[in-house]
Amino acid sequence: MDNMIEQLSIGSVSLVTLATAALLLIVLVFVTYGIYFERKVIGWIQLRQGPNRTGPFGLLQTVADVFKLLIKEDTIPNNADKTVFKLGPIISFIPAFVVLAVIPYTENLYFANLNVGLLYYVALSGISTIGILMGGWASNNKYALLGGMRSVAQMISYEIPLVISMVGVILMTGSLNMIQIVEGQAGGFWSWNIFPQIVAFGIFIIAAVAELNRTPFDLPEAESELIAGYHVEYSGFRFAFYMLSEYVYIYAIAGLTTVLFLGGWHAPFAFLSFIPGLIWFIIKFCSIVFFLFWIRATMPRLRVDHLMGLGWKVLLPLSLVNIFVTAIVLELLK
Amino acid sequence: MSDREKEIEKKEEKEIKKETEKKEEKEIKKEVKKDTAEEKKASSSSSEREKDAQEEEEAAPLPNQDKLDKLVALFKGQVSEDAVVDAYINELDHHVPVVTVHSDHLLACAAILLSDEQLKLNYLRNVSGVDYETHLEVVYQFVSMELKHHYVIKVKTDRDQPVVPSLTSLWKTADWNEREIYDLLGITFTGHPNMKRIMMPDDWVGHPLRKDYEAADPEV
Amino acid sequence: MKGIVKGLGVTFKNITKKKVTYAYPDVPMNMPDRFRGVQHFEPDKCIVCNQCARVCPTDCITLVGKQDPNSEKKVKIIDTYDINFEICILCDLCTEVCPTEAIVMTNNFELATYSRDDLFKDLHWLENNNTLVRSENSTNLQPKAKPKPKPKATKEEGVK
Amino acid sequence: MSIRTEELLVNVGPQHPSTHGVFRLVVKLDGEVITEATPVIGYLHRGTEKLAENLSYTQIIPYTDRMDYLSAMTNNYVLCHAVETLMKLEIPEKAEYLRVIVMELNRVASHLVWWGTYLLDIGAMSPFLYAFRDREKIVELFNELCGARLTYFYMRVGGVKWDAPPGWIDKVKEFIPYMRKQIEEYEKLVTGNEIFLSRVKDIGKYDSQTAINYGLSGVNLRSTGIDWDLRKQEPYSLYEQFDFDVPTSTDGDCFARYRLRIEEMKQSLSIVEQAVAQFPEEGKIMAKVPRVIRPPAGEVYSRIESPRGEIGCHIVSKGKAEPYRLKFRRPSFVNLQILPELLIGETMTNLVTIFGGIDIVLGEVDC
Repeated sequence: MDNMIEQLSIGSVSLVTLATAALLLIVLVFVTYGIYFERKVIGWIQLRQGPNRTGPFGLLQTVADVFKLLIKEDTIPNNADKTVFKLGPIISFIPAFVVLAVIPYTENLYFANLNVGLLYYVALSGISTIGILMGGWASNNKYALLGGMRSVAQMISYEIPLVISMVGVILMTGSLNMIQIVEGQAGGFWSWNIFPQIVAFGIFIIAAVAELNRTPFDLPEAESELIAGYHVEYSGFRFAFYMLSEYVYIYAIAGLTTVLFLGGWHAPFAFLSFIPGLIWFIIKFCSIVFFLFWIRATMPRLRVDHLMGLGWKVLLPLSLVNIFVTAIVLELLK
Repeated sequence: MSDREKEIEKKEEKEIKKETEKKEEKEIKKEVKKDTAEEKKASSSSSEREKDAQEEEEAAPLPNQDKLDKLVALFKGQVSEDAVVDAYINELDHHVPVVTVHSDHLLACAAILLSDEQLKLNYLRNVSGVDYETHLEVVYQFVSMELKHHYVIKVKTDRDQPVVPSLTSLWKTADWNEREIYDLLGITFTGHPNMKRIMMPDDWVGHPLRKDYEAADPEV
Repeated sequence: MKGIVKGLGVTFKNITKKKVTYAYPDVPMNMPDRFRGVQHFEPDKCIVCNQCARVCPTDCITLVGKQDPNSEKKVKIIDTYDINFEICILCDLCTEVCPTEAIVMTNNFELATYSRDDLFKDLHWLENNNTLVRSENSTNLQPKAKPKPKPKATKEEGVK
Repeated sequence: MSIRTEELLVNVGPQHPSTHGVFRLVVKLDGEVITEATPVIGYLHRGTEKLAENLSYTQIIPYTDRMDYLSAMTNNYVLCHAVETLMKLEIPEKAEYLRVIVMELNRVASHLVWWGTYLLDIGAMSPFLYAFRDREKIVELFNELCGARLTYFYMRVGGVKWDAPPGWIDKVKEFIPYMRKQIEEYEKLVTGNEIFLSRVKDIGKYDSQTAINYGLSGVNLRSTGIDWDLRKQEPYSLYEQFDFDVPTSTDGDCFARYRLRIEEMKQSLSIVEQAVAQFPEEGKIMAKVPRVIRPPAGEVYSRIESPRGEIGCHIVSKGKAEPYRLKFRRPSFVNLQILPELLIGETMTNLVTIFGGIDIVLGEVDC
């Protein structure tokens, strides 16, 4: 006990706190400009300008939006379950931030080097579902309830193929540690996991989009059927929390995809490695984010039963087969 | 300037006076008729309309008269002698045969319309209700998609206790149309599965399309 | 999958296409000449014939005439002329029937306001609303130019 | 152990993004499956038919604009056509050409709105904006022609109000190939999309007997294999002169209706193309009509093919300047009746698909 206190000197505590604050800030900036970027990209695709009124090129649009949300009146429906209603957004928001800790940006830039980093990510991100269900249930609104139910069904169904598709990658690296996973992909783009694990990559992307509740899997908040789904009764900063956690998850998933399949901070060619690893990470990260926005602008929404069918009947068997094949091939190559 | 104004004012007075107006209109009508007739003659195309017009002038039997006679005979023969109240050809509307049926026999007659091999009026295109102040009337427009002919059936009903049998069992089209007529004209359709107001609120007083309807709030 | 990829191609191509949005409040919209906007009214031309008020499908025009003080004959001039733009449907019928083109259409359409009362436009407002008048009528807009109503305007051309 | 379950009563509408207006649907849900659906309408009832009894025929026309506000031209036409039939008016050829051109362009515009909003219902956002971009071109053409973008009030009893402005016909000519190219792009974007197909195929199926029994018209009827288009069956205006097909399908599902509407747009473009090619430069646009329109006493039911189906106008005239009774047969109103039957046993998601597939305009349903 005494030892530990000695180790946690004032200096190191404040360093950790500062670093955490910096990460939070980076994530918030990402979320702000992620939303801006999404609106711009979808605007361009739809032959519009996107936000361009607030600040130069509309850069302050999201800032203004968030500010508006924060100063809005905090309303709770009369018949809502007030405690649960208040707890919902928090529970879905916290894990979204916590999972970011294990994502390595370069070999030196990371927050926690956990041996079970992947497991940690998967375990915590599942908690957000509870927050969504709580919000949907506590609102005492039929649409919200339907949205919450759909959300749970969807998240649980897609968590499984998501995790199982990662197993292939774990088998190849032999580690759950994210940094080691990236190290295992060093040396040109041909050694990235995306190529040997192309099936897993496909499953992972589909399941990830479903986990994010984004088009074409945005059933929990399908505005043409359920108005806004689970957050129909939320406004003000509580709504902002749900919104934030959704975008923080985009950040997390994009980071995770980069780490697992796209070789993290490694350059695709050896002669390009003079460019710092962080830049490569950001480029890969951004293309994933762009891809998410792009499919949102193109796709119609899936139906609930199709969604379930796809998850259980297609993705799950496929990801299981992928594990077997990977294991066999690895065994043969040994 | 003032002369012109006077002219216009006079015109206004004229318009208000009905008799003069009618005269004026008749004159214009004559002009129009002449013109159209001339134009028709001038144009080489001999449209069917022209033929019709000529036939009318010659007082020859109207087109569709045979259809009408057959239908009346059918109703009288198969339903009842007094099923048909009135029957005529509506010359203005493409000589469509119109049969006014007694409301007691409407359902039986309608069944014949649907089942008869010569008629096969399987498509009910429109139902409208009319308030004639002396009585109410429901007008059914039928068409056969197979045989491509058009018939009109009318039913008259009392104004104070308007009751007409519902055709919902034969044509589902009638459902909302009858509800609308009930709502706006107050005709009750017996046998309708859901005889409720459709346009106006459920607690609305009166039936707006009646000629003697007075709005509760004239401003609205 | 093929269909999805094709669709993605279409949306991707559109990113660089020219944007089609209008910069509306910053750049005013130019409506074509025939556009039916808010009417312009010229009291001098009005002969209080009441035709516009009668032809209006929504009864949104109210007008009152008075005896012309400069004339000894029974000539009326306009006293008040109001259009209620809460219910006006900008159908063009009033300008169509007007024998002297006292009421004409303009291309102005910006009626939005904070209060319903502001939508009640009187004679002076309508008189001052004299920009962008439809070109077939604007020839008569020159000050003091005598109105040249078509001689038969009231007889047959009521409905053009 | 048994779990107590309860049916959920959900009010879809009157304010709901997918009801396309103020339409209310009271559905009973067992989980996500609909066990009962009751449509409630009348929120937009303005009493057009009652108002018309005190208005002259010319004054009624602007009211018809506001019924089916997506295709005001056909509404204008059906009223004018009814009065013209009563009065036995001969319409100048040029006016008829203009009418056909605007009606068919309006059909394209209306189907574009349907296409965009339908895809929006199904969850795709971009098609909506693409459709409106192209509809805008048609609307601009109309704006130039008659001075309004939505409520055209273009037709009058006996003809049309305006002649085509100089250069207008050329603009229409330019528009046709452009629109054809756009439709190709639409098909690329949506028609092949597997997610879209899984949403619309075999959804909302009914057979031809049901369709006829419910009095469906337009695409809703033709999707069951019945070749019934009033432009062919009971030709009005100049439609006999033009060469066009009436696309039909025997599937009777939402995808069939989708395909037919796309096909109809192509056919309409071809009609416009022919009409523009034959367009007479000279000629009157107005028949000789008395100043006060007083049709003779009598009764007429005129019907034409609107984008949504058979729109009809039943006039009872007593020889006065105002109609004694005016009744509109609104295709949306009649087509909507089949909705409750189609919805039983479907999920919430299919509700949107089926409802959107019928293509209604609330202004017309309530009238």
